[in-house]
Amino acid sequence: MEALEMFTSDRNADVYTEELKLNLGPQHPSTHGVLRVELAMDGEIITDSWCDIGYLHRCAEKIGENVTYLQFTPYTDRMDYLASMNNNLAWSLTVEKLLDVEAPERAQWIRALVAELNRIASHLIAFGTYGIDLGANTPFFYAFRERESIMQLLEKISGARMLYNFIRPGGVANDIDDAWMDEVSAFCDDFEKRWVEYNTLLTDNFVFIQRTANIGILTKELALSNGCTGPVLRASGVKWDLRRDVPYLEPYDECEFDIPVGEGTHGTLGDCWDRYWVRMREMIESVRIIRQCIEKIPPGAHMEKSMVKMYKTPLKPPPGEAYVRCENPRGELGFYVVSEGGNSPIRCRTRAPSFCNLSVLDKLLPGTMLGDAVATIGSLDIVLGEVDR
Amino acid sequence: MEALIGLFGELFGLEGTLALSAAYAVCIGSILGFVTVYSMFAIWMERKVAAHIQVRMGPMVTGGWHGWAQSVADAVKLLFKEDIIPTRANAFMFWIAPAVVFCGVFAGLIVVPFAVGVQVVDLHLGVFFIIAIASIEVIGVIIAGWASNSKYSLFGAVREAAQVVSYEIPTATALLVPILVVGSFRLNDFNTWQAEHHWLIFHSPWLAMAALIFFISSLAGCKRAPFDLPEAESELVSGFHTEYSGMRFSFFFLEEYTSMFVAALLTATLWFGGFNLPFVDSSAWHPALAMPIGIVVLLAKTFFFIFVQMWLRWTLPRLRVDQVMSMGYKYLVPWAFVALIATAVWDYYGWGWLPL
Amino acid sequence: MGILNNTLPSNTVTDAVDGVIGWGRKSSIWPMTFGIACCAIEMMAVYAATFDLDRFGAGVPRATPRQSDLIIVPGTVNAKMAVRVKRLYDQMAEPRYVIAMGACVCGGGPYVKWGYNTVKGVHKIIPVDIFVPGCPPRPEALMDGILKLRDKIGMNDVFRRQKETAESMNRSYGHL
Amino acid sequence: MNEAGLHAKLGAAGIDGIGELDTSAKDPFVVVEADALVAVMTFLRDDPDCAMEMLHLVTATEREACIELAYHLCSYQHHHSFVVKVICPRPEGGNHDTWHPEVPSVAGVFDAADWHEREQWDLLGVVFAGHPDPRRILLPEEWIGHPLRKDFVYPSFLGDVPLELDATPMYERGPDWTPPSSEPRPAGEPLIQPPSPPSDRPHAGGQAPAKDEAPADAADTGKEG
Amino acid sequence: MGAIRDYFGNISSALTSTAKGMGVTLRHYRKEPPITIQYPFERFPVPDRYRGLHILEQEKCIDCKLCAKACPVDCIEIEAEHHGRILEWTQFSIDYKKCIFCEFCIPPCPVDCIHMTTEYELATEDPDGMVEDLLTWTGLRPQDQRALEEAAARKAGKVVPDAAASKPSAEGTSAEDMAAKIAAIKARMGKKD
Repeated sequence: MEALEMFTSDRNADVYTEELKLNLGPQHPSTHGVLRVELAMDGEIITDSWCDIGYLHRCAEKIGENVTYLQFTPYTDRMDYLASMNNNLAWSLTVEKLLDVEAPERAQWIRALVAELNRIASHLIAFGTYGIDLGANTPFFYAFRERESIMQLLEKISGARMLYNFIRPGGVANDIDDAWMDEVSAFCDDFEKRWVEYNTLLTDNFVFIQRTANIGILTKELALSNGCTGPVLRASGVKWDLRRDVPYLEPYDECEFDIPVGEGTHGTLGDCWDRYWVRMREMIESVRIIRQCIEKIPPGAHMEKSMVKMYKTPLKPPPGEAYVRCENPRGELGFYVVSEGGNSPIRCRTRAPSFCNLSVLDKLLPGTMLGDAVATIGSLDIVLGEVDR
Repeated sequence: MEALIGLFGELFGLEGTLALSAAYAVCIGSILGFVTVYSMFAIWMERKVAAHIQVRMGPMVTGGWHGWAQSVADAVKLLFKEDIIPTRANAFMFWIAPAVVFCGVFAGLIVVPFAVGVQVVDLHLGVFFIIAIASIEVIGVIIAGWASNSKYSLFGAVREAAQVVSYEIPTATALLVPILVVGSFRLNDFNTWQAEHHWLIFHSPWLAMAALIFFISSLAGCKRAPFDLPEAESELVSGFHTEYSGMRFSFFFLEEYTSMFVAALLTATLWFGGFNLPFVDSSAWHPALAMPIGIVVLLAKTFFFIFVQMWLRWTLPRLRVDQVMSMGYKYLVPWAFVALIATAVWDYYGWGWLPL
Repeated sequence: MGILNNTLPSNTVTDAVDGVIGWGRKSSIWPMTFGIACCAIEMMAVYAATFDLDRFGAGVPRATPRQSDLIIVPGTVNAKMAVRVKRLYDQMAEPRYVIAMGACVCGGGPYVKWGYNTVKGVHKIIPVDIFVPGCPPRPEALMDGILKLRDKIGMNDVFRRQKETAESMNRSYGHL
Repeated sequence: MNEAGLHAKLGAAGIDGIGELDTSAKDPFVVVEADALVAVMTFLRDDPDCAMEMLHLVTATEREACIELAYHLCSYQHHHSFVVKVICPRPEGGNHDTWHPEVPSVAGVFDAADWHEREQWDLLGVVFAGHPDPRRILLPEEWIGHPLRKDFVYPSFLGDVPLELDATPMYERGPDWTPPSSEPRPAGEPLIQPPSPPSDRPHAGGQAPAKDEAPADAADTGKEG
Repeated sequence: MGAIRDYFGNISSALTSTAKGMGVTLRHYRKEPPITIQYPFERFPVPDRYRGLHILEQEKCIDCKLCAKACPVDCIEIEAEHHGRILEWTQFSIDYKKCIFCEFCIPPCPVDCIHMTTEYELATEDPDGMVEDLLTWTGLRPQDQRALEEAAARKAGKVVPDAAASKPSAEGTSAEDMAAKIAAIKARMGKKD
């Protein structure tokens, strides 16, 4: 036995192996921005990983403490720049909560309508870039074609292509008209056809399923404990959506829509395919909400009367604090604002959904292969502007 | 070749070794020129095909008509771009790798019959020669990946080694199937056989299967999607040529497109009638007529398969490295052997499949 | 070397060669796949079907700096990222061009006053050829910048960097 | 269950150092002692009636007299949420260089707290005792100071990366350039003058002059700073 | 048996799904025309509400600096000297290195003199060239200059030689352009509201 042990230990000593440290990012085609992940590799298999963020830290919270409540609205655009309507919405709701103001009814419906449109646009980017991550370039171009239509629609009402600054405390910047809503419903009809095409091209593709099913499995417990929200959490089987459970806008209370939950169709519950598929189905649910919004939108003012003066004199909420959560395309965006009665808050904290969703990455990667790492990062659908703020 | 030697003898009075080397020089020069022009065209074509699949335009401005001069501009730019050799790289190996890669693929074109009599060397072991010489490319890629002193390059090189070596087996086995039917390794014999009988793809279902297997595994050999793991852009930045710039990098480009050409050309020659037209007997034609028609027909078939390769690339996601391996060993290799044995049985009994 | 130091005399031959090289370079600008922030999405929109940068031969995004000619810096560069941006630029092969896209990289943008961490303009880090302000600029505006860069390349001599720039870069980077 | 019910439940748990529920706030909160924090969090997570599965947010807020930590929790089973606060009073003359308040880390209770606590340390200099990985998260390791403190001094360089608006570009520096960060920072004298505090900003109370007002009066409403 | 069924199922689903996907791409290749807008030669219609570069109606502006105060990034620089009701302009510039096109400078204006156009092309080679001067004329307009001089002269009790209309305004053409532009914008704004 002793000889055998000596033999084996000697053999091991002969083979000189070294752990390979691979640096993924910040400039890497598939880190969705400037995420840096340091991977310890054993051949193709990842043994350990360390996330490094902060390459896009833009001092948003410091700025929030120094500009007025209204002036911070365009900065919220620049956090989750793929879903700036939703960010505007969360910030406006926070300021409204501090001020005890409520937006007029029509404004709420407009908000829901544009927020859902932006959700589709955001998920389209997730879909397109996920295709690129997995080596299929064409879905990206199809996704951007539809996204371009949404951007043109939103540009017509807000005046900007990407960072809209449209939803403001007290309502929305401009009213919408019927012609625009007709265009939106035409887009919805077109989009539903395209959606089926996406599924033929990518979702049902054998190679795609092989690459994503059973990869990066996020269990329910891990997701909850790490504070994952949004599609990442729903893909793990938790049926939780703020729009349904804590409706923060009137339309979400009145509209009918389903909440897609991961089912483990092609593998284990909570794998990359589930996360992807939850996002794909959410797009269709958003289309449903948009259709109902167009149908039911009431007439009225698009901006609270008492709030119009905010353009000339800064808002001064009474001392206090407010925490408001909104269902963003990436999860629950929260703004925690502490006011001491001045022109600007003394603390303007953001709960960024991507930040929490990303924190789970280090636990998902070990044991998978390099190609899976790319698939996992893509399936979390992070926006670094929001992670780093 | 012989014709060229004779021509030189007549025109310049060259004889013996001198005539032979002059003829070789002309042949190699013309093939080199052809490869360059072809690659430029193929790159332009790839960009146009990709663009139209993706509902956009592709190159439109350079050169005027639909950006026809785009690849020329690329070549000029790459030619005059700084050539970086990283400080920590092994300079000699780094320098030699693109040459090795390119030579391996380029040499394969020597034995290809483009039309009646248009062939540099009519080797008896033509198919075998192509398979053998194309494998040299792997060595070049490994050298490139190792010499770059970059982890991404190394990953790409090792992936390439594993992938190409594994896919040699199904490629060679699938190639054996038409060889079994025709009974020769010489590429010209396939042309004559298919002119006399029928296209080999219609010979039996097993030959069609072998054609599919050969086409899939040749994709892996060319590092085309969905097997483009060695240069998987979203995983390995640019794979084994991450550190290459300028002209050296363009050699890898040339290599990729040339090996695509060889693979498509082998498919066309071995299964789809070579330079023969379907339903037309061209054997009695005058060589002056048959030669240009043959070249055009063969190139048309080849470009069709190149188009299919591009079409696949812009449709499919990329496989993972272990899935590439399991696809090779679990699916392609067994079925290639099945096709080989079934063809032997099929031909022994002389069954027919289609009324041809 | 004459070419390197840009000291060749101007005559018909060199002018013709310059013309061809300039045409090649301006017609084949391969940008680097490099996204930082919001502007990266508009940059992707430029590559995408509606605007299609490939029409100018610039639609081959290369992931590695060695093979790319153009680095579009799309988004705020902060202190942590600046080192990486400079390194990426150093790794690129000459001739290399830089487009600063967006207000943040042109001069600090909205983060100029309170941004404790942001670099106020990427031209503090690497030499920039074309500035495209806007927050974010429309895809057309970026294409306008790329067209201006094309004109600039087409008009330049064999080596883009003039002698004094080359010398100052030699000084700071120690190689050229 | 509403906040009052949760507070009652928490009070019945027998943990020392739990304060009263502040119901005047928009989101009622309870202030607990720092020592009791981990026990409170564990109780809120594990008690089946509370079942706070998720820690939403860890926020440190710098006020005049204290640094206040707020923990936002929510339950997906019961659809309720709760806010727990810890208050660290400011010692005499405590500034961002000298004073780093310390609270126990709850990263062992909620995994989500890991990154949130790292961020609060990074930006506000709150020490979380027992944190598994107490590094900076957003800013580079060599960063000096905690920028979200009110008395933070804006740096002009990090390493040799210029952060000033009118800095010399890196590639135009002379050969004998040395990074100024090697010098010690003068105490109390910022390298960049920090921007004026919010109340002094011109927007504050800006009044539109009436249209028929003599423009001569408008001349002195010029922009300050 | 399950394993064998999986094996053949994999082969068939791989082939069929690939074929379907190739069908989608082929349909796009053959049927769908490119949607590309060939930018320098053809352009998107920019919506009326687009938030592009600014434009100033200088005659109306009263130098109240409300737009500068509303700006979140402090990119508007205004300097003018007041001579009674007449303004002598030295600066009204927008620094597009900072501007984020948020539109907050538009609503506070009491006289409605600053607007956003649909222009967006700003690319430049000059790092300092991104500051746009919105003034079409600097200093005083000639007639204002004359009025001021007259007033000063009257104060001093001198008789002013009537030299009015001796020089046509040098900025005449650009002022006309400006007026046309502003009329267009006003038409746009009218439609918007």
